Order: sequence, then C-alpha cells, then structure tokens
Amino acid sequence: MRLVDRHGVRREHSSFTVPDPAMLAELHRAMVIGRRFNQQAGTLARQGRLAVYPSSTGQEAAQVGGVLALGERDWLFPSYRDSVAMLTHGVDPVETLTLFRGDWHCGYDPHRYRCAPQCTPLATNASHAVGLTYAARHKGHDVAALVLMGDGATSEGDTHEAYNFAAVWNTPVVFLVQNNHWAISVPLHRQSVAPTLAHKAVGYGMRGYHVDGNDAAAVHSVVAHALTEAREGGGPAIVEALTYRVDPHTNADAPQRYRDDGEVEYWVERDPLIRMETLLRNEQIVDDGLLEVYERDAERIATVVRDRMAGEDRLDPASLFTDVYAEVPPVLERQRNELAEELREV
Amino acid sequence: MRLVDRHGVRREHSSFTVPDPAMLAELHRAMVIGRRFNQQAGTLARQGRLAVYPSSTGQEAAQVGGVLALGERDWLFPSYRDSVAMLTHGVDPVETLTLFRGDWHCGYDPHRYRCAPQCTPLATNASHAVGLTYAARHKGHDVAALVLMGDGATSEGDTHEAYNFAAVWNTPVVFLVQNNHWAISVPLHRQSVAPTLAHKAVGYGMRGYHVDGNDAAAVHSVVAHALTEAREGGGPAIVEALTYRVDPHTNADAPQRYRDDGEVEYWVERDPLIRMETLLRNEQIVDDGLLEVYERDAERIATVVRDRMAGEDRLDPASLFTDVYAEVPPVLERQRNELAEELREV
Amino acid sequence: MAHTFPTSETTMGAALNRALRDALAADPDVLVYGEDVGPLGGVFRVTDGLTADFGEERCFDSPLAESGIVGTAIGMAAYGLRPVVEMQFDAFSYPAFEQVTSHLAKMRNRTRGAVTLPVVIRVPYGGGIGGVEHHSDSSEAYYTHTPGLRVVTPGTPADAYSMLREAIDCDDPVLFLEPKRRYWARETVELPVRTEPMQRSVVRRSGSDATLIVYGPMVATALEAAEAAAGEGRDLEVVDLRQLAPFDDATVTASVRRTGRAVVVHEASVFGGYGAEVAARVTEQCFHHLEAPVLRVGGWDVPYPPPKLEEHHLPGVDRILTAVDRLQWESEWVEGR
Amino acid sequence: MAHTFPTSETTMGAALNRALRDALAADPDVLVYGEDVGPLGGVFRVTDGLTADFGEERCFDSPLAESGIVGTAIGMAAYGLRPVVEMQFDAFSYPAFEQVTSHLAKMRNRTRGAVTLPVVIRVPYGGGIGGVEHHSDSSEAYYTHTPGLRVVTPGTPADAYSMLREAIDCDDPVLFLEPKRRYWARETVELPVRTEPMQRSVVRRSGSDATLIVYGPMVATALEAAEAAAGEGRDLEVVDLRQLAPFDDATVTASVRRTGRAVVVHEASVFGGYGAEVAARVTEQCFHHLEAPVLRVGGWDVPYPPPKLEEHHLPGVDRILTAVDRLQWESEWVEGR
Ligand SMILES: Cc1ncc(C[n+]2csc(CCOP(=O)(O)OP(=O)(O)O)c2C)c(N)n1
Ligand SMILES: Cc1ncc(C[n+]2csc(CCOP(=O)(O)OP(=O)(O)O)c2C)c(N)n1
Ligand SMILES: [Mg+2]
Ligand SMILES: [Mg+2]
Repeated sequence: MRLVDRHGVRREHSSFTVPDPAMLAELHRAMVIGRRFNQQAGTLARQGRLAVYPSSTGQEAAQVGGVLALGERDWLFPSYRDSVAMLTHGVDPVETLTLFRGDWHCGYDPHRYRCAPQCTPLATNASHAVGLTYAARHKGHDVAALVLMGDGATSEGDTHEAYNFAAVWNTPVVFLVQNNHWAISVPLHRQSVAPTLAHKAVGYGMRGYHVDGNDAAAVHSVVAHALTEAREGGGPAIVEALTYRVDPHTNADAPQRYRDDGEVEYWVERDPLIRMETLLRNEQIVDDGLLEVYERDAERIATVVRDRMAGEDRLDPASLFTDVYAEVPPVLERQRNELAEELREV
Repeated sequence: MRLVDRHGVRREHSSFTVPDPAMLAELHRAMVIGRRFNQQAGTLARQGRLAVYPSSTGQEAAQVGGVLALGERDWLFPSYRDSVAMLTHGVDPVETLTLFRGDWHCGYDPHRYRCAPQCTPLATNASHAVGLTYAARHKGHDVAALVLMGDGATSEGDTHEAYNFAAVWNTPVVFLVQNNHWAISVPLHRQSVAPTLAHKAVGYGMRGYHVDGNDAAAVHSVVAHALTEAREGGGPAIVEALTYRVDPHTNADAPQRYRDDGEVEYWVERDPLIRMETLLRNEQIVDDGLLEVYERDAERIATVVRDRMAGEDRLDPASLFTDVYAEVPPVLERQRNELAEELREV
Repeated sequence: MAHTFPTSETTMGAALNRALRDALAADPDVLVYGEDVGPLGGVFRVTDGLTADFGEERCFDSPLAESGIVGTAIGMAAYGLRPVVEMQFDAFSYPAFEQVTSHLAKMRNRTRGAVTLPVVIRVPYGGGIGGVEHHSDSSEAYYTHTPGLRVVTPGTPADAYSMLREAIDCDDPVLFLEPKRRYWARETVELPVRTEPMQRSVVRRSGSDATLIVYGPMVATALEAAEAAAGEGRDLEVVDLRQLAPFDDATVTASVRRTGRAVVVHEASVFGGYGAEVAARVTEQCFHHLEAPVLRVGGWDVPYPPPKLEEHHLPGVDRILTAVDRLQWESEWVEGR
Repeated sequence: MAHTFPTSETTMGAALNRALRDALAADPDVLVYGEDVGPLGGVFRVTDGLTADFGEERCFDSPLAESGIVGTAIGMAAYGLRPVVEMQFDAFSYPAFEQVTSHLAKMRNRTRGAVTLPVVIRVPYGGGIGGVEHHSDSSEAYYTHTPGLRVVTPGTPADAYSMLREAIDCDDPVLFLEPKRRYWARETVELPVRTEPMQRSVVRRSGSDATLIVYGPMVATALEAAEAAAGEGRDLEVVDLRQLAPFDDATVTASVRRTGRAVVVHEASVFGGYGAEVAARVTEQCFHHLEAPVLRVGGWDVPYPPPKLEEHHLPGVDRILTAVDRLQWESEWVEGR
C-alpha cells in the first residue's frame, strides 16, 4: 500500500486517501524534527554523553505516521528505537533520552504522556497494551493503543500471545511492525518465510495491512483507519510498514559485517523526508518559509537537548532504594544506611 | 476436508484419496485397540491404580490417522492425551501408562520407540521436534516428525516459536492440532477467533490443512501428504483435525460445569469408529471374523495392561539420585546416603 | 435471647474463595482471570462460583498463555485495575518468568514510582498431592531473589483469607503462593478475619529448645514435629514466615536468639533454596547465640520425583526431628569428622 | 637452534572464541547458533569468524526467540548433536526459562538416563559495562536452584577456554555464564590450555586470615581486595568456585576451616542469592571453626540500577574490605546490639 511514491507523486488507492494538507505538513514537520533529533542523539553518543543510542534515521515516516494517527487519550507503546515516535507523541526530548544517558530506566511519567516505558526485552510490552486498553474499556473509557515493534520481535512468543489476546478480547490495539529488514545483523529471511509479516494477522482473525513504511501519508492513513475500526469493535490489527534502518543498530554496531553499502544506498534513495518534501512543494502545501520554520523548530529542539545534556546531573545514590516497593521495607532501609556509610568513608 | 462422511460413505476430493483397503483396516484396528485402551485406563484410574488419566475417547481417528502416516525412522512428539497415538506408534502399553501410574516420569526409552516423552507443559515439545529433525538432516538422515498438540496449546508462545523455526529452517515437521473444542473448561472461541486454527499456517509461510478429525482416512491422507511434501523440502505444515473429547479432561474433571450433554451426544453420533466400521463392512474390506480379531487384539492388550498393572512395583528410593547428572555428584551421593539412613531408621 | 457467636470450620480453599469474593465485592477494580477460573472454578475450585456471582466481566477464562496472562495484567494494573490472575500449577508459571522478572517486579522502580502494579499472581505450589511431573514444584526461590516482588504464602486457612485480602489491596505486585496440599486443611475460624499483617512472621508455637522456621505447606508439618518432639522432652518453637520477600527477620532472629538453635524447613530442594537465605541471615545476626549451625531440611537436590516416590523426597516429621537431633545437644561436637 | 616456547596474551573473549573454534574443529557434532552469532560474530564478538571459517552449517543466526532457541537445541541434542547456543544478554534468557527448567534440566531424569542433552547455553552476565536496563542481570541463583543443570562461570581467560571446552564435551546441560565485563581481561597463557576440572574450586591466592569466596566477575575484584588488605597486614585467601552447581564444597570448606573467617562476594543481589547457599553450607560444615559468621557482599536487593548508579550497586574492593573488617577481629563482639 502506497499513497505517495518515491518521487513525491500521489498514487490512487481504492480504499485509502491521502491525509489532508494540514496533516501532511504536520507529518513532514515531525519527520524533520525526528531526523534532526536522531542526528543530535547520535552525536551525543559519539561524545560519550549517551551510553548508547539506537537511531531510527530512515524510519521516520513509519513512526511519525503511526503516532499522528493516535487520538487524545490513546497510548503509545514504544521500543528502544522509537524516540522519534515518542517525541512526536509529546514526550519531552530529554526525558526520551534518560534511558540512553544512563540516568535512570524510564525518564518520564508514562501516565503523563500516555506513553509506556521504552521496551528493551523484545515484544514484551505488546501484551501490556492489550491489558491497558482492556482496562480502559472495562472502565468505560475510549482508549486505543499503538504498539511499535520490529521485524525481529515478531519471532518472539510474546508477540504471538499479545496478538492473540488482543484478537480474542477484541481490544483496540494496532501493532505497527516496523520491518526495517534487519534485527541487528539478522536479515528478515532468517526470521520469517511468510509472504509478509502482515500475513500473520490471518492466524488471529485480525486484519493485516502491508504498507510502504517510507510513505508517511500511507502509514498515517492505514493506522488511522485501523484505529477507527478497532475503536468501533472491529478488532485489533497488524500494520507492517516496510522501511529501513539507515544507521547502525546502535552506535556500538558494525554493520559492515553483515550488509552492503549498496543496500543502504537503495534505501537512502527512498528517503521518506525527501518524498514528502517534494509532494508538499509540488502541491504548494508548504513554501520555503514554512520549511525553514520546521528546520528551526528541529534545531531548537536539538539545542535544548544539547544544552540540557551538557550539565552532569547529580544522581542521589539513595534513590536506588526508594521505588522498589510502595514503602521502603526494613531490609532496604538498612542497605540504604550501609551505602550512606560507604559513601561517607570514601 | 473429509474423505469418509459420518455415515461411512466415501466423498470425492480433488487432491486427496482414501487410503488403500489394507491401511483402512489398519486404521480401524488401531482405533479399536485405542478405544479399548482408553476404557481400560479409565477403569484403572477409577480404581486408583492410575494417579490420573486423560482419555482420548472420540479422538482416536485423529491420533491413529496421524501416526500411521509416519515412516520407519520418523518421530512422534505426543502430549499427555496421546496414549492411543503412542500405542499405535509401537510404544509398550504399560510403559505408556508409567507417567500416569506415578512410577516414573517417562516410562520408556524415547530412542527405542522414536517417541519423545509425553509432554505436559503445553506446546513445549514442538520446538524439540524442530531441533530433532534439523539434527537428523544435519547428519544426512531422512527423519520427519509429527507433533501432537491441542487447540488450547496453540495459544502458547512456544507454539509460535516452534512453527516459525520449523518454517524458517524448513524442517520436516507436521504439527497435528487436535482441535477437540475444549482446553479443559475453556471453549475454542475464548482461545482463538481465527477462521480456523489451520489458518495460522499463513503467518509462517507454511501450508495449513483443515480436516475432519473423526475421519481417520482423511487425517491419514492429509498427514501422509504433508509429510511427503515436508520430506521433499516443501516445508512443515499445520494440520488441524476437528474432533471432540467425549470423556472428561481427566478422571478428576467435572465437565458438567462447563458443557452440555447435548454437545457430547452430537459428537458421539459422529463416532470415528462407527464411521470406519460402516465403510469397511459396506465395502467388504473386513468381515465379522476380522472385526472380532480386532476386538480380541484389543482385549488382549487390555488384559496385558490390567495384569501387568496388578502387581505393585517396588521402586527403589535411591533411584531418585541416579539420573540427575551423567555421574552422581558428591552432593547427591551424600543425600542418597542420608535417605538410606532415614529408611533404615523407620 | 442471648447472642450466640457463630464459629465455623473452613478449609484453606474455601477461605481463599471467600477472600476473592469479598475483594470482588469491595472493590470494582478487582478482577480475576486465568485458565479455567471461570465456569469450572479452577482446577482446585478456588474460584468456584465467582463467574456466576460476579459476572463474566469480573471473573473469566483467558487464552492459554501464561506470559500473556501476566503481561495483560501488567497493562490492566497500569490503568488502575487490580487483577488477580492464576497460574494453574507452579511449573506453568515459568512461561511468564520474563514478564514477572523484567516487568512486573521492576516497573515501579523503572518509572520512579509513576507506575504502580497492584497485580496478584496466585500460584498453587508444592507437592504432596500425587501430581505427575511439573505439578509439584516449589518455585519460591526464583521469586524471592527478584527484588520488587512481594512473595507471600499462607500456612493456615485464616491466613489464607487475610493475606489474600491484603495482597489484593497491596500496591506492590504479589506472588501469592498457595500450598496446594493444604487446600483441604481445616480450621475453625469465622470469616472474614484479619490476622497479623502479612509482612510479619508469627510464632505458631512457643518453645525454648530450638526454632523450626517454616512457611506454607510446612507449617502444619512443623507443628506435628514439635508435638512429637515434646513427647521426647524437646520444646520446639515454630515460626511461620508468611511473607518471604521482602523479609522482615525481627521475629525469627528474636526466636533464635532465645532458643540458640534452628532448623529451616521447606519442600523445595535445599540447594539454593529459600532456606539458604534464612540460614545465612539468621547466622549473620545471631552468631554468638547459636549453639549449633542453623540446619536446613527440604527436598533433595533432584527434580521433583514421580508420585510414588514423593514421600521419600518431601521432608516429613522424621526428617525434621533427625535434623533437630543433629543440633549438637552434646557439647563436644566438632564438624568435619 | 634452541626451541622457544611461545607465550602469548589473550583476552577472555578471545579465549572463548578459540574454545569454540577448537570444539568445532574437534567434533563435527558441535554447532553454534543464536541471535547475531553468525556474520556479526555476536554482540561481544565471541563468535567472531566462526561462520566464515566453519560455514553456515556450523555457526548461524536463528530466529529471534530464546525459548525456541533452547527448545530446538534440546531436540538437536536428543538426536546426538552438541549445540552451543547463546542468549544475547542475561535478562534475555528469561523467555527460555520454562525450556531450561522443565525440559533441559530434567530430561535425563525424566527418561531415566535414556536421553542425554549435551547442550551449552552461553550467557554473558553481570554488570559493570554501563548497560541499560535488562543488560546486567546476575541470574545464577535461578539456575543453581534447578537440579539437573550444571552452572559454571570462569574468572580468568585460561579458565574460560578450558571450561568452555569441558562444558561442550560434558554430557550434562551446562549454563555457561560469561562475566561480560571481563571479556577484555588479559592473561598471558598459551592456548589451548587445560586448567583444573571445572567442578573443582581453586585457590587463586593463599592466605591465612580469612577466605574470600568468589566466582566469575568477582575473582579479579577479590584478588585486588586481597592485595589491598595485604597492605594493611591482612592475609586473605581467595577461592574461585568455578562450577556453582552441582557444587563440590571440599575446597572452600577446607579453606574456611583453615582461616576461620569468610566472606562470599557476588554481583547479584544478596537476598536469596547464590552466596546464601555458600554461607549456609560453609556454616553447616565449619561451624566450630568459625570466628565470625560468614558474611555476604553483593549488589543491594534492588533491580539492577541504571549505568550512572551501577558503581554504587556493585561490590568493589571497599565494600569487600568493609565486610572483612566486620569479621569480629576483636574478641568481645556480640551481634544484635
Ligand atoms: C527478548 C530479547 N532478546 C534479545 C534482545 C537483544 N536485541 C536487542 S535489539 C535486537 C534486534 C531486534 O530487531 P527488531 O525487532 O527487528 O528491531 P530493530 O532493532 O530492527 O528496530 C536484539 C536481538 C532483546 N532486546 N530482547
Ligand atoms: C504451560 C502449561 N500451562 C497450563 C497447563 C495446564 N493444563 C493442562 S491441560 C490444559 C488444557 C489443554 O488444552 P488443549 O491444548 O486443547 O489440549 P486437550 O487437553 O484438549 O487435549 C491446561 C490448561 C499446562 N499443562 N501447561
Ligand atoms: Mg528490525
Ligand atoms: Mg483441546
């Protein structure tokens, strides 16, 4: 499924339509910011200011397209690679990086942003989304969820269980599989021999959509449609967005060991930002002025990130003990004192 | 897919044919023996001679049809409900019951019968079958495997992982799902909302077959076909056999709590043995004499089971320690002595 | 007419059922689900009648997938429900191990307290019922070594009621281990009842010579052993730990300082079992009060055996008393000979 | 011309790689698979070059599913192969917990020895590398409490080589825990090398005042601590346990009987950790030789912290020496005050 081809030209589709101009502009803006954010985070990682950073350069359309289809009360369930999605969803950029900076695990209050902690154990948060939307319905609330997962993660048993619970319980969840062709160094054909990952939907009685993941318009349109259907009781859905991770898996990766530069080039030519920019320019939805504004917005966020990252936060070692249980139990109280003693001695 | 209807009449099918008369007779014989075996084991359970027994009365066609499609060197991976399959595969009837009698866990040497231990943790042996056939191919051997699993077990993550490994590695495994409509007290619609369980194959790039599980001819024909394809590199397959557990889940179950007698009656009318017997008689494949021989064979096995179960085996408590590691480590040596000491004192 | 104060006998299974009922009635956010907990009432009938009485919305059967069950419970709890889920048997909780360890236990910590997960996982555990393989594991050590979880286990029907109510009300995730072979144990007690707070260990029997430290299925066995020992002139104290983690050792260390001798008893294999923790910390804290090393009694370090051998595996009165006899009652004992 | 005997420096990572190479060369039934172990050579490069040198049939990437990885390895081993699989990080072995616990560990026992499962599961474990959450767990206690598994962990490059070769040759399933922060630790040793059999603990440093009992990543730290203590006039012995289960306590009990004092050190949380077992059994067997209770040093009883706090969580030289100081060197110490 594609609505805008790689030359920025609209394609007709029988059941999906290109989002309206305002949304197209919004998608582009979010991608511009996302791209810049990935760059900035990459720099911070190289400087050692982040312990690690998994970039999503090349995957902006999939993340942004999916997230901008969410409603007010909907939740996002991101993985470690989904900073751009989180940013677009409204999570504070610096809080997005807390995990990678090593300051804490989850850097934000999930309730505040309706955004679950970035998930590292692959596929394990998919069932959380099912439970959360189930609970919301149980309480009479209209809340849907978008789960982001990779192609590799679809091999995990937890993915299967979550898909199945969602289908059987008919909870409003859309599973957006960013098929970026690689799970670290493992190519898709070692992960699955299904015709597409969207075909997995069949085995759960779900709807499955296969979409050009570098076409933000298409991703948005499909996810929005799937969310609407799901909200109306039509059940959850799998959306497979075909895309590519242009950067290494993380800054610690060595992609030359497992993939050709040629492959990367192929995908760089299909850059989601260029495509959207061409469309927006050709159709005069945005002009140079607005594009510059987007760039400035992106730059501003990058600067904020850089500045707020510059200082070294003093982390209180005693915070190790505070949020393990609702109340600090005596055994941890004693250990807190022991650590305080250690710190006094040095 | 059905080759013989419930009135014992052949049905035409475009791609599958009814097995030859000898095989039909063999299928029937195995079902007669299986039915009697289930009865006998049920009696032993009621008498307290078995700790527990999960009967498969009603499911004989699925088990027998699947197993008789296996070749000489092929392996069977049964669950706790598959005594009839094991018996048909050649496992000693008393050894089949060891687990339920509480004498030991697995009562037989898996290598001797090419039969994995009966599996209790649902779906966990499916990946073992994938690994085993992979290893056989690695060694240049032509070995396929049949995994038996229930409808409920398809919800487990391990099922998904095994299906996927089998598909990606292209190992010759047929997953025969005995859909007996219930997972203890949980009906299928709470387990899956897929059109059929065979549809799950799509998501793995596998072939899926949906077959009348009370039609031994159909099950045999489909499993044989799937095994042949798999052996030839066509990949693994899922065969869903629609059948019914006529007895309680185990002798400890209380089915009146969750299902109607009417449902049971419906299925009793579709008894796999009666159907096959009608066919065999109508087509004069067997006569009364041969049918009596089958009954006698069944009776003989029942007698053997009863007799060999009558005595109380003396289990050596020291055997607790022998097969935990390849050699008994010092720590278990000491514990063995402690237990011996305990036993001396009483 | 004079008031009569009714007393009644209850089993542990019935007490748990009543606790679930009362929790469902008290709080609309509580819900119960798992495998076969609906119309069947669970394979041990602990959820008997809940679907009928509270409706399918409050007690229902889920797909057969333990990781999914715990995972969905995490999501529900994050949104403010208080799910009580069941793992049908101990060994069938292992598929959920990643969800329990990497999410359930850590979510509060990961989010600096922003996300609270009041999930109760009920696990019928332990042996003694003649179950075939995978139906008799004592898995407490896997969970007690996982910070962020509360691990509790009742030893009596009254505690079963009270602790389950507390567990459901608790804002920490709770592994609620039910000693399945005591489901039919009876006690005369009027429900609802509230016993000591679950994080406190209790002295079930006072004694002056040595302390038996137990929990769950072994509480009754230890009391029996203490009776038998009394016949032989030895006065044993029995401490029921109740909440295994986080552990408050005040009660047990006070007891051991008094008696000077202790044996920890559990069904689980001794090696790396929970008893090791108890023995180690009691020794750390009571070293100079100890007349003998704290001994441990439990299952052997072997996979749980088949039904016909479980009597030789499980610790009983005799094995406990043998350990008590080894507590160096003569003064010139030296180890390692 | 005179023979020169080459000596060379190797890292633990390189030693493990060499062990895999030599095992692949020595036995056609050995094969290596897991996530990213193929062309990438593993995220720690321990399998570097194996696919290139031995072919895709002998070392390859599997689908991303840990339970499936262990499950297929079980099937392969049952058919006579000797699979060596990798769990990419400690916490990512949890999805395989059921396969490890209910099948891998028990298969020999379940089948009365008919089915042997020579599977090696390599797990890079522990912290100290600044890993984000779920990348630094010390999960040994989960496995050491599971009878049927061998759990081993090397502390030096030479042991890494030798023990991995042994593990692959061993007919028991082996959890091979690799202290990931020591992958880059160097040692001058000529490979191939065979050190002591893995089930034996070894004294890494002799000393007379107290015994430090360690394994894996803490071996180097303990030796450092012993050096520091020597400066202060305390002579510490360091025992490297190596095989944690099944455990042969002869070496360690002999040491403690000699020194009369002991501290067990590991990275894992202390509560319910492996150190509890060591402390408990050493106390049982050496009670009258002990001048002080066996103390335990480890991580706090909290989830593994984020990178910036791990230095405050992990036991280091100071925490070890503080514990040594608490070993009641003055005679009138009484606990509980
Ligand atoms: C349960 C689990 N196993 C292994 C890992 C280690 N790991 C981290 S990322 C990754 C590859 C994931 O690939 P994919 O799902 O395609 O997502 P991508 O990184 O491509 O976005 C692996 C194996 C993990 N995080 N969790
Ligand atoms: C992992 C696991 N979870 C739970 C159970 C408990 N249990 C035993 S049988 C059963 C139902 C299985 O249903 P199904 O797969 O349809 O097989 P059937 O019994 O109908 O043959 C359950 C839940 C188990 N054995 N293993
Ligand atoms: Mg990917
Ligand atoms: Mg069924």
